[in-house]
Amino acid sequence: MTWLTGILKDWAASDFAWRFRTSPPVIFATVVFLALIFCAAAADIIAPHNPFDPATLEIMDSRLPPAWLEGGTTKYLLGTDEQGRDILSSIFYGMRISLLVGLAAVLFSVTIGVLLGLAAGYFGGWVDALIMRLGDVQLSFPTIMIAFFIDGVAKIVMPVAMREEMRFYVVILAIGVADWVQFARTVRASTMVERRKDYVAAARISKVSGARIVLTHILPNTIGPVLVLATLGLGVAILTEAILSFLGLGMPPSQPSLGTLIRAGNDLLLSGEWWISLFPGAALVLLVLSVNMVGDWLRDVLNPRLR
Amino acid sequence: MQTAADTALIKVVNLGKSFDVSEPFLQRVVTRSGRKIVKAVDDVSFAIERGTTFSIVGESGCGKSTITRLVAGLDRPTAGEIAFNTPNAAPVRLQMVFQDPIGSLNPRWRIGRSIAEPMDKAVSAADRLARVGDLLKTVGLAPADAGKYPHEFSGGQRQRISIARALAADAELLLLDEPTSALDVSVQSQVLNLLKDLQERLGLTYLFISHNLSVVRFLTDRIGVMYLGRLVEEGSGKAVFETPQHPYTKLLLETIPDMENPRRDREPLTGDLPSPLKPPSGCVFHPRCPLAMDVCSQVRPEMQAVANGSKVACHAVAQGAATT
Amino acid sequence: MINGNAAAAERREPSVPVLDVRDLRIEFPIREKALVAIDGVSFSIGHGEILGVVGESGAGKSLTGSALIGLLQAPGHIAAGTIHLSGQRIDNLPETEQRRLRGKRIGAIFQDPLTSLDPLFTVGRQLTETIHTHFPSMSRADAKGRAMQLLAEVGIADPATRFDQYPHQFSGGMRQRIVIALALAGEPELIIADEPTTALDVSIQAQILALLKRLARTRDTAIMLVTHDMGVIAEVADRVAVMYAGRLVEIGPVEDIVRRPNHPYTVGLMASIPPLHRQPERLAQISGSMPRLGSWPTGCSFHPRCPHAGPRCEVSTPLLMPAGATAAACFLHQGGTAL
Amino acid sequence: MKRYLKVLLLASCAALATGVAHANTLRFAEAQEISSMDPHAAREDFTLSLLANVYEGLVRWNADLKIEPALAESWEALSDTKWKFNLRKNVKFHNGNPFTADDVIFSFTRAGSPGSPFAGLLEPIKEITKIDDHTIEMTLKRKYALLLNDFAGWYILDKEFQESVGAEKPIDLSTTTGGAMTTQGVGTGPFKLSERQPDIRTVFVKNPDWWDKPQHNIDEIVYTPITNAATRVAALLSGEVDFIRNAPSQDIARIESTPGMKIMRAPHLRNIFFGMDQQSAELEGSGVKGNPLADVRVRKAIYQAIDIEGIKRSIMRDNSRPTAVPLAPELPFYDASLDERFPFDIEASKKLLEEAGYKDGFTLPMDCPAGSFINDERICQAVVGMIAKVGIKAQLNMHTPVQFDTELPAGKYAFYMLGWAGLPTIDAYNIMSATFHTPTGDLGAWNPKGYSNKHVDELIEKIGTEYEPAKRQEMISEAVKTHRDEVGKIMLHQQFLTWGMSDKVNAIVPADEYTRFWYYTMK
Amino acid sequence: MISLLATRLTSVVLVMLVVSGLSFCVFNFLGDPVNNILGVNATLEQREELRVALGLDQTTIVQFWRFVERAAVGDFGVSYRNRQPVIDLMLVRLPATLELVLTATLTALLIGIPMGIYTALRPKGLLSRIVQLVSLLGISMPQFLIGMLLILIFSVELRWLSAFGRGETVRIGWWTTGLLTVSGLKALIMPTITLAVFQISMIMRLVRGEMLEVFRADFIKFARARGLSDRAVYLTHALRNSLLPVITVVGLQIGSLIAFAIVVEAVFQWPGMGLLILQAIEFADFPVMSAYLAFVGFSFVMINLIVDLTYLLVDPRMRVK
Repeated sequence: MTWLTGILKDWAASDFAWRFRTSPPVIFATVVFLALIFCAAAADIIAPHNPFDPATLEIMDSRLPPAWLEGGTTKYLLGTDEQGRDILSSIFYGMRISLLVGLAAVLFSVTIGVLLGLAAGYFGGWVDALIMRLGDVQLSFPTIMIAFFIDGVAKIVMPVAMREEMRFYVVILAIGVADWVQFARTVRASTMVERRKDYVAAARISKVSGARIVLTHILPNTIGPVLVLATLGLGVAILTEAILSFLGLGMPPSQPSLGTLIRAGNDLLLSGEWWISLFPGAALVLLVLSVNMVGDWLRDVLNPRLR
Repeated sequence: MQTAADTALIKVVNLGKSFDVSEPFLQRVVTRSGRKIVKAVDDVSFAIERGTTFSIVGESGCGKSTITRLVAGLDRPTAGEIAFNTPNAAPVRLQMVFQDPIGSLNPRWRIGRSIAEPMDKAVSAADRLARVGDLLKTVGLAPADAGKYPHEFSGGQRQRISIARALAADAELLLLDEPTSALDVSVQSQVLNLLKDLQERLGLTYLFISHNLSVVRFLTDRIGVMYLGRLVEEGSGKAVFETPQHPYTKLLLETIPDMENPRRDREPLTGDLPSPLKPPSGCVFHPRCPLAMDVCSQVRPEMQAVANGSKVACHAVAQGAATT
Repeated sequence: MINGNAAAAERREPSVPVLDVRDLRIEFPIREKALVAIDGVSFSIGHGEILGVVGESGAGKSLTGSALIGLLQAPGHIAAGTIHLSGQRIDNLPETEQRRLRGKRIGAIFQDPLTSLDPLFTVGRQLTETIHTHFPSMSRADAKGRAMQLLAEVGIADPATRFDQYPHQFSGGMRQRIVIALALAGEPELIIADEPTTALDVSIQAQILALLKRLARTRDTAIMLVTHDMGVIAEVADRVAVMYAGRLVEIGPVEDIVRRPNHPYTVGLMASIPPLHRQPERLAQISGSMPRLGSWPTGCSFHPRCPHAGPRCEVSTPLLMPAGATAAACFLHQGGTAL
Repeated sequence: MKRYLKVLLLASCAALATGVAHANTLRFAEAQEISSMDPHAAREDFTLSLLANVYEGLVRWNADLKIEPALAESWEALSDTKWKFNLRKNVKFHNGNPFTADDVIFSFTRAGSPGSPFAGLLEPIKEITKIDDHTIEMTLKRKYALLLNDFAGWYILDKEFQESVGAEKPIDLSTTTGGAMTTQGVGTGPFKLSERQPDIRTVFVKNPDWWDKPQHNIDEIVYTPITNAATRVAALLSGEVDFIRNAPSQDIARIESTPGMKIMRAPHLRNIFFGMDQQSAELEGSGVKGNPLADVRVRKAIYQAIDIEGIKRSIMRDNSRPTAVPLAPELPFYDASLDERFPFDIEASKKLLEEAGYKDGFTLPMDCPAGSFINDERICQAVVGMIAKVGIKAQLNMHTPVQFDTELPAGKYAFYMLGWAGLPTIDAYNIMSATFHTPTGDLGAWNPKGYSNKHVDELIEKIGTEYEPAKRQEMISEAVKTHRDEVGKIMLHQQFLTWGMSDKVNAIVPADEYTRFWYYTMK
Repeated sequence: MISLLATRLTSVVLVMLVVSGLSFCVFNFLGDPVNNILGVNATLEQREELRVALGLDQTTIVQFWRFVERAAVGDFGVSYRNRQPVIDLMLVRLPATLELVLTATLTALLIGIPMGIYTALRPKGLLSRIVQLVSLLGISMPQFLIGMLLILIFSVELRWLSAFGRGETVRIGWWTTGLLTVSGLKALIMPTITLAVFQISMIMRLVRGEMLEVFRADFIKFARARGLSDRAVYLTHALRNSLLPVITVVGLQIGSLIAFAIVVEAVFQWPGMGLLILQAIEFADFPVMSAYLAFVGFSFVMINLIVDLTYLLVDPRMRVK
């Protein structure tokens, strides 16, 4: 265990940790973000109900207001929706879907982007030209538009039985595909910088293979900015998913994300049953806000250009 | 009698390297411009004796770094050849030490790993560790330093680590690309002394690149002076420094601040370096040359041996030699 | 029409140096503590004099220059000491007053001519803008004439054409000339040149140094030349100040510093420069390297590397004391011993 | 304030010009868009309900849903298969053309042409011959009981106009000219089209030359489609529109409690039910062998697992009436004695499943439209939860109405929600022939792979040809009872119409959901 | 400059090729015009006849060429849903979306840039911190949520602003504008705010970031050393240099505004192209989808071209070869 305490001590003494300790908003955002992740990940355990096990739903418990309002019950802290689903539990589960979709989409675009960026940056020449022109074309369509099209078209052309099941993957694909360019560009830029660095030349002189150089030397040195971008990208991906779901193109009601919950509750906005859409809405904003705050801070701290 | 070139470890003959810096195809069509070729290295020949130091000096853009990259095999020459004189024509074991002490080590690798990188893959992990320790001691660092990261070292120490890495593969030829120009003077002398010691102890051969003439003077056996991709003078260190022949060499030596003679007033070399894209015709130095004659702008001078044993590419020197 | 030399001459009072720095101390509050980056630095520069400030990177020489023009990067600040410009105290002036000094009475030249000029404006525009700032009453035509004159003075051929060109259309050496012209626009008494030739090729470097030397002589301007290159110092400086770890360790006329250095650091520094006309077997060397800011040793910061260091050096800091024509901060020269 | 001023100003101007007050503009919003001004292009209830104000048929439904003469003044049956119609004289189309027998024959050819959605409706007619300009004779292929009912939904167009814009056929997508009817149309009705920007704004103005005596006082109707329910309600609440059809159930209370707003209610002809694939040998994706839905016990088990009162209370907010039969009480031949549901009984349901051999349940692919019926999505979700309690795992797929309406008849769904009102015929025959009958030819189009009973099929065909009401009643009751007892559909409820409007509007709310503006008045 | 235009031209050609390829695929393969025209019940012969009539019996290359030929003159066929030429539908919707997008862009620039400058100049000020926090919220809130809240407050509770539509419009040629009537301008307020909030935050953060970076540039330090006033240093030199990258991003943002307009149009029932495409997706109206794709691609290419030309104006380094 001594090595662990050693690492922790090193970390605690580092500039990074110091800057973290001295920014209360970031600490707060990190705590909120971790708490939300925990709620989402442990939804099965900590959610008071499982709103997506249809067998447990009581339609007679529908549309109950939050516990502190008249008619509310502590059984459902944030109230219930029209199906009698506990809003609090719905938020936990919905956040899980939102986070999963966001993370998977970002992972997808990071993977594609990093691979293409490494290839473009290291090999240069026509490989580079091809990939970058492809990126230009891709950038000619706003992210949300690409997601929109992939999603909309998939909804139309997929066989009936597969539609709902494949939604999750289609949404991930739709959001992920659109976003690879920024990662590819970043990785390409830093690859081109790293490629010209002397340690790469030293490795080449020592007859280290190209693939090995890319993977062991260049990749680790390009991943920093990618991580920052990915953090900020996570916020965008979650938002994009919410927008798609709100327009009815994202996650279906059977696997509702926060966006789907808001969409369902949107119709009830005027009826006085505001908690059905506003609580998931607040959860969404809180989630994205905390992600963005942490990402922002990471960028400020890790971006050597801004130091 | 054996000539120098026969025993030389490395022989560079008529070496040339051109870069295509043309605009994209479409643009060339639109502007009706042709391809643009930069001759970074143009018809350069020299040889390095085993166990000696050959230096190339010149200002930025003269092509000296390109030569090291060509010798190192990082780039392919577009003309001429580089021949190594090794037993059984085995590939020469060469390594390189770079100018920038920050960029020459992977910042995310412990230095032990960087030093071990050039080692034979067959060597066992334990042996590698031991060898890394030895190398660190050789360059004046502690074996325990192997576990540290580059940012924990000063610039001078990092250059020592680079040297240790270069030695790790039992290199016989070291390419030294301005290894001390980023260092402070007090540290520079440490590294220079180390390089000299190592050469004596291990019989290393150095190809040394620098713009700093006094550093070159300390380390070198022979010197080549380059200007705009061409070698203009080549000779022993003593000959070049004490009896420079080419007007460029003379002026270059003239511009160097002289520590032993402070506060002197001198007439600096006028004009800017010409663009390598449009090198002057004939002798590339003629627009700035105080001795320029008509022939200089038309005929390219060839390297010719002169009295002090150097070779010089200059019409004026050749004529002077002929008339005297 | 303003005659720069005449204006400078009017301000001139022979007994008062152009720049007088006393016990300058610069601190950087970082995290919980304040790092002392410069401590106890005192020197002065007279009219037409070039003071070379030399030292390894991190010794604090550029920081001193920044402090003089009032452009210390926050959170750095002058914590103690005084700066007098031609007898007027300037370190405690409010920011607006300081700004009036900058460019007008103290010019500055920075290391990299490629990045010192705003790429989006013509050279002429940047020149006239500076001239107008310092001489608000000057007419446009006069300002343009003045700008042309400055360009010609720093050796730019064909100023009329060059006036309307952008920085990227100039070579590195030419840009540094323009930077110098900009520094001269306000007719300053003092120019702070921070590594003005480091980014240039040797042949161009010599041209710029010659230009600076000429300006000091013809305009009677005081120049503080900050550099790490002893060669540059030897070439142009009248006097030399050697800095090590935030302190001035030795100051004196260039011949003395180069030929007869007193402080062990200066001695080592001079000896470690490879000579041009000989090929010695070995170079003298100072072991170790300069400590980083924040981990400076107690006492004389040079003591860990000093061949003459004694116990006293570890605890107390030597002050700058005259030693012949120069002054050195070393116990060896304060009539005592290192012990 | 400003608005009133403007209205006042407009009114006074108009009064000066014509001497008649032109002041009443009815601003109307609904989720859907009028799909086309061509009344023969789509058999889609919403479009037809609006076009009823522009076009007229030979007969029409009055405010009480009784047939009354419209473009035909009178008619008589010459035989079982031959009818004579006397057409109304002095009727003018909106473009001034007189209405004649040629227009009727043209409209018959047009709407009855192959590919037209109305071809099925007019299928019983063999030919129409012109006797004179205002008399026609109609020959039927066979005895057919619902001719007049069907005619109420078949609108007459001006031959000359249609030919002049090149719209002789209902739909022709291969040429751009087919779009002529998207933005224009000429009928004989009480209102005429004055402006049309698809998806943005459609304006109808009063037809001053209408043959009938107007009971309305509306001068202009501005229709705006607003898809988003909340936005639509917000528009009503903020006074930007005067009238929305189908106020969402959740917003009814709010509208009613808003001063100056009201809700007008009426039962709807539409009954909602689940249709089932009872023909396939295997139920794909069910995880069990065979087709559980083919077993009447399973269908009844699902039926009894549904807490219909819970749906009524929680989702419909009491704006529904649970039903046992697909016929609404407002339809002729409704038999109240049959309208008795199997009770909601989880235990009985479980027992039935056990008997059928599905003790451990199975997976049920479930397909629902999102936006076709009131609260369709929510009801389906609730049902998923309810049948989960007896062990049936439903896999819910939601579809856009368009997708749903093409995929359902194609037999792509196994268990689906559907609602049927029997429009435009307004008769049990329409419901039964479309959703009870074994799919054959034009019949049973909305019952793919569904309920099939030879005897019921025969009954339905007879109902179509029987003129005698008592006999029809008997056959209808028998068919409905058989269908109910065999759980041909899992019936849910009859939905209620809840129209939200400003107090200024006095509307009628007919059970067929048609907006018959010629009965509306405004204060 | 020529080099820039040449690469841009290559890019334009490439983008338009890919775009037309995509929209051709949507039109031809997803759309299956035959099925959509004749419906599922048509006979084989009818289908074959129509295939020939539509040229679907030709090779894909020929079909693609014809598609491009027709697309070039704006002929994207007839909407399945509205039975009108797609181009007419698009032209009717175009003004609404463009007016919305342009007012949102202007709003974003007019608010975002000054806020960015302010927060860069006073990074530690209280107001700066508040603005930054709010801007973080601005990029963390989905538009539909903002729109919903605005409607709830300003339409339903306060009854100040219209919850839907463009208000009264004035027709100038084929262009209908809402900018000339009071109700049209009022109707613009909420959609514009909804659409602009994200962009304001983006631009503010961008300007701030770029300015802080430019502040570190040597030429700023040198400008201060020359004695220039803060005004000249910050608002002439720093700002102009910071705005270069902002131009690029604003160009990209206008493009994504067209996309985000879909959301806003859905919430406010704004009769623009976004609503059209939403309905097209719902109704599987492939000709409209294909035309919309082409439109967005084309707009982006044009915006990029304008951005490049702006660069030529602003950055002298681009002008001289």
